[in-house]
Amino acid sequence: MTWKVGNLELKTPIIIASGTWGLGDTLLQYLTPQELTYAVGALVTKGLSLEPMSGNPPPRLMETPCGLINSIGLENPGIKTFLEDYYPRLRELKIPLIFNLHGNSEEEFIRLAEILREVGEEAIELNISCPNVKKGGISFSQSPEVVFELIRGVRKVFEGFIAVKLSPVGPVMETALACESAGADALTIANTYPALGIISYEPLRIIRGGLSGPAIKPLTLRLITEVSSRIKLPIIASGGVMSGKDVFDYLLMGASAVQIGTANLIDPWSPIKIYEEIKELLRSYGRLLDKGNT
Amino acid sequence: MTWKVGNLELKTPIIIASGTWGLGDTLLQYLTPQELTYAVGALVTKGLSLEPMSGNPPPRLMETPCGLINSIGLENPGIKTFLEDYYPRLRELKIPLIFNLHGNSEEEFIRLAEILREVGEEAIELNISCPNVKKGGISFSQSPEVVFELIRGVRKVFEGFIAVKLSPVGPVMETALACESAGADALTIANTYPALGIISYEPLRIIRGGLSGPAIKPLTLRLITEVSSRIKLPIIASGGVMSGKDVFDYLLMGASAVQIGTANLIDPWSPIKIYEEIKELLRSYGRLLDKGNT
Amino acid sequence: MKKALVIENEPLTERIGLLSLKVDQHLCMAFNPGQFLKIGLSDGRFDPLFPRPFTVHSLQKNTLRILYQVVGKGTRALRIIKAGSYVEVLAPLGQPYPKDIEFPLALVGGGVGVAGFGFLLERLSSQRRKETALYYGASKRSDLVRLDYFKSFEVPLRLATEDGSLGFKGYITDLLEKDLKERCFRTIIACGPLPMLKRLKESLKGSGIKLYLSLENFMACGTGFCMGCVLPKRSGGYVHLCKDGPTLLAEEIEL
Amino acid sequence: MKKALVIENEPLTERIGLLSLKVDQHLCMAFNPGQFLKIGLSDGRFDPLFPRPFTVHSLQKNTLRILYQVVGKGTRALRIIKAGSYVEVLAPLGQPYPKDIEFPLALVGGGVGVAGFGFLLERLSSQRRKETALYYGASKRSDLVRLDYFKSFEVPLRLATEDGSLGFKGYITDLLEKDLKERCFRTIIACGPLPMLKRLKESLKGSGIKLYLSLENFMACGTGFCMGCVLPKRSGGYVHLCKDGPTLLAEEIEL
Ligand SMILES: Cc1cc2nc3c(=O)[nH]c(=O)nc-3n(C[C@H](O)[C@H](O)[C@H](O)COP(=O)(O)OP(=O)(O)OC[C@H]3O[C@@H](n4cnc5c(N)ncnc54)[C@H](O)[C@@H]3O)c2cc1C
Ligand SMILES: Cc1cc2nc3c(=O)[nH]c(=O)nc-3n(C[C@H](O)[C@H](O)[C@H](O)COP(=O)(O)OP(=O)(O)OC[C@H]3O[C@@H](n4cnc5c(N)ncnc54)[C@H](O)[C@@H]3O)c2cc1C
Ligand SMILES: Cc1cc2nc3c(=O)[nH]c(=O)nc-3n(C[C@H](O)[C@H](O)[C@H](O)COP(=O)(O)O)c2cc1C
Ligand SMILES: Cc1cc2nc3c(=O)[nH]c(=O)nc-3n(C[C@H](O)[C@H](O)[C@H](O)COP(=O)(O)O)c2cc1C
Ligand code: FES
Ligand code: FES
Repeated sequence: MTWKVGNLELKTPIIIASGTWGLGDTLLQYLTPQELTYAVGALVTKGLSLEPMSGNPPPRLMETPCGLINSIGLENPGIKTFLEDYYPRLRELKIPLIFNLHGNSEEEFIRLAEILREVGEEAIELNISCPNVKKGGISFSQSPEVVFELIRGVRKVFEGFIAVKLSPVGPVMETALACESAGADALTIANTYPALGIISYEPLRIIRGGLSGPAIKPLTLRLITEVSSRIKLPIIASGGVMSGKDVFDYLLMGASAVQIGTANLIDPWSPIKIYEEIKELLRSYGRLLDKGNT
Repeated sequence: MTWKVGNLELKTPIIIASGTWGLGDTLLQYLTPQELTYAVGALVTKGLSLEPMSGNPPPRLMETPCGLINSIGLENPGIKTFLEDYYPRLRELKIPLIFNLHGNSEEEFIRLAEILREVGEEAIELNISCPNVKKGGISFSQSPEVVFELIRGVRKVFEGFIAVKLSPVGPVMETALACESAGADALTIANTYPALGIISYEPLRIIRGGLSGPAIKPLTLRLITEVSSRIKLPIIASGGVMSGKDVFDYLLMGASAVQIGTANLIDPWSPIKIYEEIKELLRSYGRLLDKGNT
Repeated sequence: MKKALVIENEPLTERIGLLSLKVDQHLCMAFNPGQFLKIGLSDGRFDPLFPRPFTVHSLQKNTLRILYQVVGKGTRALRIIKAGSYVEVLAPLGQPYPKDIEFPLALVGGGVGVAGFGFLLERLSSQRRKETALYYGASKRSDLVRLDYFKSFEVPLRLATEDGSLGFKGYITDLLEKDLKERCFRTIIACGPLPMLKRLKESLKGSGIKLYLSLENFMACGTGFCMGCVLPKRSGGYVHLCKDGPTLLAEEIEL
Repeated sequence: MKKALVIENEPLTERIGLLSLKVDQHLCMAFNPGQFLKIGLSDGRFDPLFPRPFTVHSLQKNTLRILYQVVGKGTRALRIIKAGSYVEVLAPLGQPYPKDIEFPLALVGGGVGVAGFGFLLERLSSQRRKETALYYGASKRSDLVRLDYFKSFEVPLRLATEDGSLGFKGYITDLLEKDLKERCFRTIIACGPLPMLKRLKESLKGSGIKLYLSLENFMACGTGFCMGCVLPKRSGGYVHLCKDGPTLLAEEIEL
């Protein structure tokens, strides 16, 4: 069986989400290449920028009821160092890589896409929805027109698979429509939800960041139900997947594949466990998927 | 100490939220009038409409990780029956009552406000954000202009305290600004988050409703931080309050009072317990509140 | 919710347990058979978020017992609670079994649905017990629990197992239907899986026997606060299971 | 995560417990003193969401022990786990204590911060132990736990309590500073509350003694995946405590 997300073909519907497996260097300490290729359809890299970014000062994390607020601030070594130091080992896995890209401007996104085209990579995910950076990130998601132009611009230099990762807040439907008409190949719905937590009063430690984890799944499931009922672009679901049931719920409501984020942080084996569970559910209820959504 | 929400004076910052204590008839089975007057600053009635509403068919509830999806659909006996059968006992408690109102149109909201003016009641909360009804409800919240007109209209017939209960999704900031310029007295932020859950596959049972409970608190805390930094209207916080710390977090980020919803469903004594906790926190950290937000 | 001491938590089968709580005199007086309570774990963890509802299985000398079956995370957590620790309870909730029971009475329990009949039998006069029969079915012999306890009431105990390992082979409803050819009941109260209740309602239609069903539903509050636990009424509108139920006249509701 | 059998869960004080897990030979070989593991509750409940990190306190004959203090809901849940049940573990995590320790060595533990030094002492040769001293402080006598175990290594055991109920009266850092006037250490490894570590860093500045600190932070993954557990480096940028730590050279980080 293969899973299609537009023109991208995956061996399983399980994708490991951006930012939840580091830069890839420690992944193989916990999973064997065999386990990975068995269960994982694609890997989305950490958000990569043109220049290295050192990320936000602490606190970067706070646990909330059934959720996690993170404010990493896109710490990454920059695309060039990533391609030199991390990419070669990842490529050997022969699992499709999707490059999650962060630009401060349309020009930066275009330059990033060009660099990937040059190394022969064929799939990118435009991160226009990170709530934890001052420039770029979520601010894009608030303006469908800007997103339209951005995708047009990137499309000119990049023929491969372009997914756009939307923010769950703001004009989601309008932005999704803009992606569709600008020629994106898929939508990733969604990034984290803007959130705030107070860690302590004395000293006063506050974290502004994005909420992920099982707490948000009912919200993203609703969002995907609504977007998939109005928009034809394939949807990659991302939000609170902890079990095979979560994957199946998303597939049932119109997603073509599903990303696993916070669950990797809890247990690096989550993708394998979840893949086993979804296989079982597909055996029992797979026929519900043919009928399409309800 | 008294707590001011605009011109409304409360003995404590704890308000019991709409729809989470029924119509009031069973409340006194679990709490004594003494307990209530000791801990509770105000009671917000179940959403009341002109005509009786029988509510949505089951399933109306689903538990999610640290949250609850409800799709009650504003079941209520209509304002007249409420005033006849339930109101007299509630009035005897001598705790300020805030009438949560649901209209399908501006005219209905105005008529409801007139009825309350006639019985001499002085505080209402306009529910323009219920995600569980086809007409009225959340659709109002999506259009700041409509909200502006609505409040203007109600203000003409109702001189008392008008709070507007916003949806956490859609153009929140614009709607808040519209409430401010239309002359509302306070904002209640926020109603439940549109959500979807799949209870079972065979038979396929799906619930579309609103998410409440501790899962959403980090989101509503962020929302209130942002709105309070831009808008002067007093804010009543509502979302996931389970403890005194949650109340204090909201007060610290700019709320003037705090509603307790889902926690009442878990335990009718929650308001008392939470009040004890917030008193303690105010003793230890109360001075942080004078400094205003950070 | 109030704290209640766990006196004992006895595993009866792999999935069924008997939890004994110490309750105060006041609560003992307030409870009537058919009512339920909700039990919270009192460990400060918000998952599961809501206390779970359980029927009172037995209430004697300040000891309240529930018979519970492990189905999800709430009951799984209940299973590992040790004697000596505390849970939180809110009680009594819901309506007692109807006051206007006409005898002879048959009590029909499927699986742990039998729980509430213990408390009812405890409170029935010995005179009334003579006019009462208990039907109790499960899938296999080992799932028929608390038999000694139920036998102590000296009511006819009619057992059925799906695999025939004890009593009648088949569903408990089959056994009842068979018996009804020879025996007469004026009231039946049944509690168990939905298919069993549907079957009973169907087969007793027009029999003139008053059929009450003890029903389940996911409950958030159990107190009538949320209006979430509804079932459609035959006459239109809804009943609120936690306030109006859990035991309702079969003909008044849509299953 | 892998399942691990709980062999024993012994309460030592009201807030401190000693948890013994059975681990396989493979894991025993892989662990080095200073490393940690994360422990999940394996009960399918998502609150708390993340497994919690704990230092290995002892690792002998397939038995791994942690010394834990109850502070919040995760450790509260750990406290009630019974022998015979299972938890989930991911291990080994983090870097071992530095390889380049120069002796004489002082180990300074505040409260359960002392935990990791047990495993270190177990692995030190008897020769090295002779050049090692253990400083261990707590607020009161009863909070100084595992003393017999620590005594078994026959290293000088320097104790302090804030209330003077056992050993030196005052902070453990006071005792160390006093001793330093007469004794010489070339390396110090310290673990305990942040104020204690700050104080040590401050007071050892310019002393020429190499100071290592074992630090804590909220961790989501413990594996380097999330990049969340950062501390600012003196030279700019950040260290990732779970990958680069938890034991770091004091002078390289901003506390
Ligand atoms: C009045 C009353 C009395 C009861 N008495 C007893 C008793 O005496 N003994 C006993 O063992 N049980 C009794 N129950 C049932 C018991 O409350 C449940 O089994 C328990 O709540 C399950 O909790 P859990 O966390 O273990 O399982 P959960 O994780 O909550 O799952 C339990 C089951 O409910 C289903 N479910 C989840 N959400 C919904 C929803 N919204 N609507 C419908 N189904 C849903 C799940 O699919 C699953 O199969 C009673 C229920 C009621 C309402
Ligand atoms: C590498 C390492 C090794 C450790 N070894 C041990 C050990 O051997 N023994 C031991 O007892 N403990 C050890 N700890 C500490 C232990 O992990 C914590 O005490 C535990 O995680 C607390 O979990 P909890 O759920 O009980 O408490 P929580 O409910 O998580 O609360 C614990 C405390 O952390 C605070 N807190 C919450 N969020 C944050 C945040 N984002 N940033 C900072 N503080 C926050 C809370 O205010 C609270 O005071 C170690 C920690 C690390 C990182
Ligand atoms: C620690 C952390 C770091 C993340 N970094 C990125 C990132 O670099 N780029 C991105 O597009 N999304 C990032 N995300 C978002 C996740 O990829 C995912 O979309 C989100 O967490 C929701 O899914 P989940 O609930 O399964 O975690 C990050 C999330 C977390 C928790
Ligand atoms: C069962 C239920 C019924 C509710 N009914 C109403 C209502 O009638 N009117 C209204 O404005 N809000 C209603 N709400 C929203 C609550 O008043 C509250 O704003 C929301 O649940 C968030 O707060 P919480 O997380 O503390 O529950 C309802 C919520 C629940 C859970
Ligand atoms: S469960 Fe809330 S009204 Fe019945
Ligand atoms: S805790 Fe995730 S990188 Fe350290």
